[in-house]
Amino acid sequence: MEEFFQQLTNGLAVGGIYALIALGYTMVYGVLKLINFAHGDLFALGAYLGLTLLTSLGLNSRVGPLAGLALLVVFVTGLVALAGALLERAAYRPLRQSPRLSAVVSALGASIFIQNTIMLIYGSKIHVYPKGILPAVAVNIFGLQVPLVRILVFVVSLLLMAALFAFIQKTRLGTAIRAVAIDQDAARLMGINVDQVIMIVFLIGPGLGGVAGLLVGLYYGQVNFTMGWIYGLKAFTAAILGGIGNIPGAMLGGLILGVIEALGAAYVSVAWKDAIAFLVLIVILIARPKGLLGERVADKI
Amino acid sequence: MSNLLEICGVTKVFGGLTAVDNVSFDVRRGSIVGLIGPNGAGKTTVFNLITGNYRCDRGEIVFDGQLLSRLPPHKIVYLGIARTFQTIRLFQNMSVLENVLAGRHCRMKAGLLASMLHLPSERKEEREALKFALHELEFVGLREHAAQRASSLSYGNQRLLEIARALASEPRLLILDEPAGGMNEQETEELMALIKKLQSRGLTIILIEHDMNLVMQACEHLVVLEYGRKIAEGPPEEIQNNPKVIEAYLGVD
Amino acid sequence: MNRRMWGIIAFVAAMAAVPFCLNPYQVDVFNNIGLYALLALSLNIILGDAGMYNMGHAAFYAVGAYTAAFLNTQLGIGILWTLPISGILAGLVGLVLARPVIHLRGDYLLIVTVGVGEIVRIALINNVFGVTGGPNGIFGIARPVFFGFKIAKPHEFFFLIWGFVALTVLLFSSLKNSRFGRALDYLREDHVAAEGSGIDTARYQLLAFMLGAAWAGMAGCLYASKMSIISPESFNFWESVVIFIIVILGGSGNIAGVILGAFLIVGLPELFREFKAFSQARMWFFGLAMMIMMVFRTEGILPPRPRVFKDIDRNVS
Amino acid sequence: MGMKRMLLWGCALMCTVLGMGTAWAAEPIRIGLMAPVTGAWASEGEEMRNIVNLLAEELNAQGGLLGRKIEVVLEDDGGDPRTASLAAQRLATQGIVAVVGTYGSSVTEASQSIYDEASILQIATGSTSIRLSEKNLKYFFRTCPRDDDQGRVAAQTIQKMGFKKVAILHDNTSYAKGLADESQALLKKSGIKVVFFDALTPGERDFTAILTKMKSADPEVIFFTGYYPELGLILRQKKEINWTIPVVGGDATNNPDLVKIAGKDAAEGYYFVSPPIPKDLPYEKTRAFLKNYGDKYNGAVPGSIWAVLAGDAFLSITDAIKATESTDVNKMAQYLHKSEHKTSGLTGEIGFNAKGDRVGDVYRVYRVDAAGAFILQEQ
Repeated sequence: MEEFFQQLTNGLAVGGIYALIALGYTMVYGVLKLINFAHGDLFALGAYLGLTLLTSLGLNSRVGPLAGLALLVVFVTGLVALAGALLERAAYRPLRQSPRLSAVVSALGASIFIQNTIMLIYGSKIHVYPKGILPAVAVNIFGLQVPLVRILVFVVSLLLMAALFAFIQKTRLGTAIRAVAIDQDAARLMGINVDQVIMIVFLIGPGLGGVAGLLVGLYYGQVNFTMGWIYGLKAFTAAILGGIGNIPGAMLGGLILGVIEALGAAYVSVAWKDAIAFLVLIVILIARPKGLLGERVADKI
Repeated sequence: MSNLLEICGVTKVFGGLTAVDNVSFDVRRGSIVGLIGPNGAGKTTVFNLITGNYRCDRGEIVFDGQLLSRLPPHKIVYLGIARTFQTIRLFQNMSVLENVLAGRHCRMKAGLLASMLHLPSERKEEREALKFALHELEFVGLREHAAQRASSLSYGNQRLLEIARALASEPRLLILDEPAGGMNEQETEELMALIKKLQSRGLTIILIEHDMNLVMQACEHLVVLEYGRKIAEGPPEEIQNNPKVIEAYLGVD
Repeated sequence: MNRRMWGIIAFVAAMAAVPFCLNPYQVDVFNNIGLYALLALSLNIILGDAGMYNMGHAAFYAVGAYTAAFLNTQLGIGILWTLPISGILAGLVGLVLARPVIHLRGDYLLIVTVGVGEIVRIALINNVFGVTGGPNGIFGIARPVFFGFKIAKPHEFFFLIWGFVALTVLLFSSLKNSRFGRALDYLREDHVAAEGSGIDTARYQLLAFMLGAAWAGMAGCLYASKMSIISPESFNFWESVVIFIIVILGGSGNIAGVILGAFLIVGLPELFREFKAFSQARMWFFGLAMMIMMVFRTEGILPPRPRVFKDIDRNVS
Repeated sequence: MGMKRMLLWGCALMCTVLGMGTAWAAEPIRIGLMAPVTGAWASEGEEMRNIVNLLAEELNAQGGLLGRKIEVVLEDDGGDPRTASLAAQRLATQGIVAVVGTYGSSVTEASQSIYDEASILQIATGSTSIRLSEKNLKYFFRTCPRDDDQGRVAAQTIQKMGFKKVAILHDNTSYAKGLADESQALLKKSGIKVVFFDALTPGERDFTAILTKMKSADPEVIFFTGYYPELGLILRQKKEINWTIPVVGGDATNNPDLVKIAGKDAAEGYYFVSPPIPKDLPYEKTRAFLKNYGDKYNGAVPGSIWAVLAGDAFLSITDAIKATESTDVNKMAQYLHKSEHKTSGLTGEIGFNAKGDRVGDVYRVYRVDAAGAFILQEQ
């Protein structure tokens, strides 16, 4: 039983990271109906930018650990958000009126481009984050040893999800985003600046991805230029599982995916865990074709 | 059997809303029946139940002695019921002729292998389908537009094209959902003539229409719906004077 | 004879000259292009014609390749004889896998196919049923023998592969102009209207999926015979993505476009080999080029052209 | 532009550019080098290239071979089988007499039959998979040991340490799975229980689920046969949950970056089996070469033993050319197959058996100390 709960916490911790990346994924999708395959690579970009700020620029040693961490988060979020907005302007906006899959291929091109930009700048070797920025202590929860950082990652994901949800549901800008998500033309007629709203979404989504990259870098301590691809695919899976376009769905999907992987590894086979995760996804989609929290709409005829 | 279609106690619920509530009516062979009622009365839903796009929650629909209830739409077309759509649903990026060929599809046989190899039987069938499709285009008056893209047609002609597509499947029952929607007066006149011509070809027709002039002149039998319920049924002149119908229409308009 | 016909003749003539003018390496590049063209043509049936998002096509490619390899190495069946069996088995696998998920729309189908691709790959790595050889794969696949003529060298494979491409183009283009091809067009354009016009959309989706999977399986058989060793890493997610890109970038739904896409996506990176200074940045340029091409040719480089019915009257009489 | 014309145009362009590769004069003796210069193993490939180029330079400075210069022709195999088969086709058209390479077993395998059919002598450098030399290929050799050698040494090491229950973790790559299978069989034979045998997914970051599962199987030692990036994370995450079990690994973890990823405290006490790392090679000749290497490449030291083995492959080829005074592939192969022949290489004396495998014991045991250095253990 203890092993079960240990695996559950393992799964939730991994799932928290998937969820964090999935939030940005689902947000962009919700508004543009675009699978942004470059999202994972923006996430990797965040991890690398954090590395540069920490090592080459020595951000941490200059302003002290806590302020350093805060600045780090701000800088990384800002820079990746900027990269996201640039990407939207250059590679996605010209394709907004064209067949949907054209934008997907453009996104795949962007993914390769960003990944190789990172490789050309930083090289293909694995890079290592400096140690000791996050405290390496474990806390005892009901008899389980859980590293504090895992709890931190989990809480950060939860808080960001809640903040994002509140932002979308409660603010004026959030309402505009929802309006654009439902019908761009109608939103335009209502006086909403659609381009601007999409730009904002492309600041928030990749920005969140950047934070996730930073967290992964800080926590696991190791980055390489292909890391975005694996995490991106997991996040996309999580977003679909929860019902793509749905913010609490992305969170739920991420956590469930993490838990399925951990339990699959524990009770079936580690080597088969990804296959098990996909199998569960397929079964869920057969039962609920729009994901767990996706709304069911009857075809209008 | 003089009835081609029998609708018995059909009910359809969406979420909590009962869109069609225990509706029954019969359609006589060779007749033109009008389904009327204010917006949101459930007329199109009844059509979608007949054509198999929706499934009845209760009740049944019998076409020429065969129960339609759980059949998918394409099977129902195959049995001899063809439809047009309220919001025009043509294959906009394809030619007018190809649109009509879509209706011809279910009367053709060529399978995957025959199609790949262009077997002689397939070529013959294609030629005949083409001939048939052109004939139907001629019939609705779109013959000279055959090679154009469907999206380039005028609104009224798009409605006619939908009818031609439906006719290509050689239906016995034709279901027209607001065929005069978006047509000008002259076009509506021509449509009326076309509908009469269809009847003389032996087709049975059900139509939804808001143009009361057309309804009263074309239909010999009317069914009136309001809030999903049938409130009246009978020949046009009788319906015209039915107090419940008058109230329903005045209450909305 | 119109320009289109002249173009096709010129292309075929140029291709026929390839094995006689180029060295084995260059011919092998063309062989790779041919294999990808086959894969992309098969995916085009599913993605371009029927409009079903499939990003797990490598799964069927793998099923075909492993079927051929297994039958050849274990039962000693000549590799070319396994071609139809590979196709049939891959088609059946496609049918069985697609059956429960075919009703999913757009991106949901996309992730499911990604999942199917990954499940197949993981099963191969884990030596499922003890027949796939695990991460090592299957090796020692015999060279194909064609009417007593052993095919081993690149220029010999060239005729086998491109011959099969030519056959595929002939079959698929006549399929396009038939009842079957039109049915796929209808259901891609408007699912509801197609069903309402009397087309069994679910059946055609399944048939298209099966046909595409079967053809990918046959491409897998050719791949196995060419490489003489196959392993799971050759059928990973990236492989599916590349095939997907070829179809969309070349011109989804257009046979010539898809073949052009294979030339660009498989051939261009090889050209970069010549410029050793750039070898590190090869993929960087590739990604950039993909974005630029999509932005400037939003419907692919050669989008499909509408069918022409110019001589309607002649056809009828 | 009509679409067919565009197709044609692209085709013509491709033919022209591809054709440029063939216009060469055939004056010097050309030796091919197939290495992963791009892709996941790019750092291996770069060191292979540097070492082979330097050796060729040194040889040419002494006047070359048979009065001719040596020219190294590099092709990138990208660390992937399909690219490798193209690279091999390409090398085969460039008039090479022999080829050095390459690193990964499946990559080498994709090229084997191409070289064999083209009658080109191939000496692989990092491809340890057993079956490569079990195909009776006349012209195939390798300077690296085989997985069964490594499995034997690893099993012996675990046995000597006195452990009775082992958890084996691999990563489902051809190499790691082979080593894991090999060791498992040997360990079982010597009465040691294998209580856990499974594979992680390369490229992932979180291995806590695996560690938790492994822990509940209660092993006394973990034997990991995969690569260093994953092992670094495993060591680190193992420390985080305060699990102090010893870990033994295979030669793919032999990389200085391992300590950087794991952290010195987590890496301390880790054992691995590997051919000696370059700096521990006890030969005068090797020290001199490593000094020249440092002089030429800004003070760098080759970190990978596999790259040094590429140097040995080159030396074996040039030795065969010198001894047989010809570039005839059959003569060269015959010479290398002879058991009394010994080439003096960077990793000691190099000889091959009838299968083309290197003879002699190569594997050593290393331990990571508190400072993160790899310390050669006494045998």
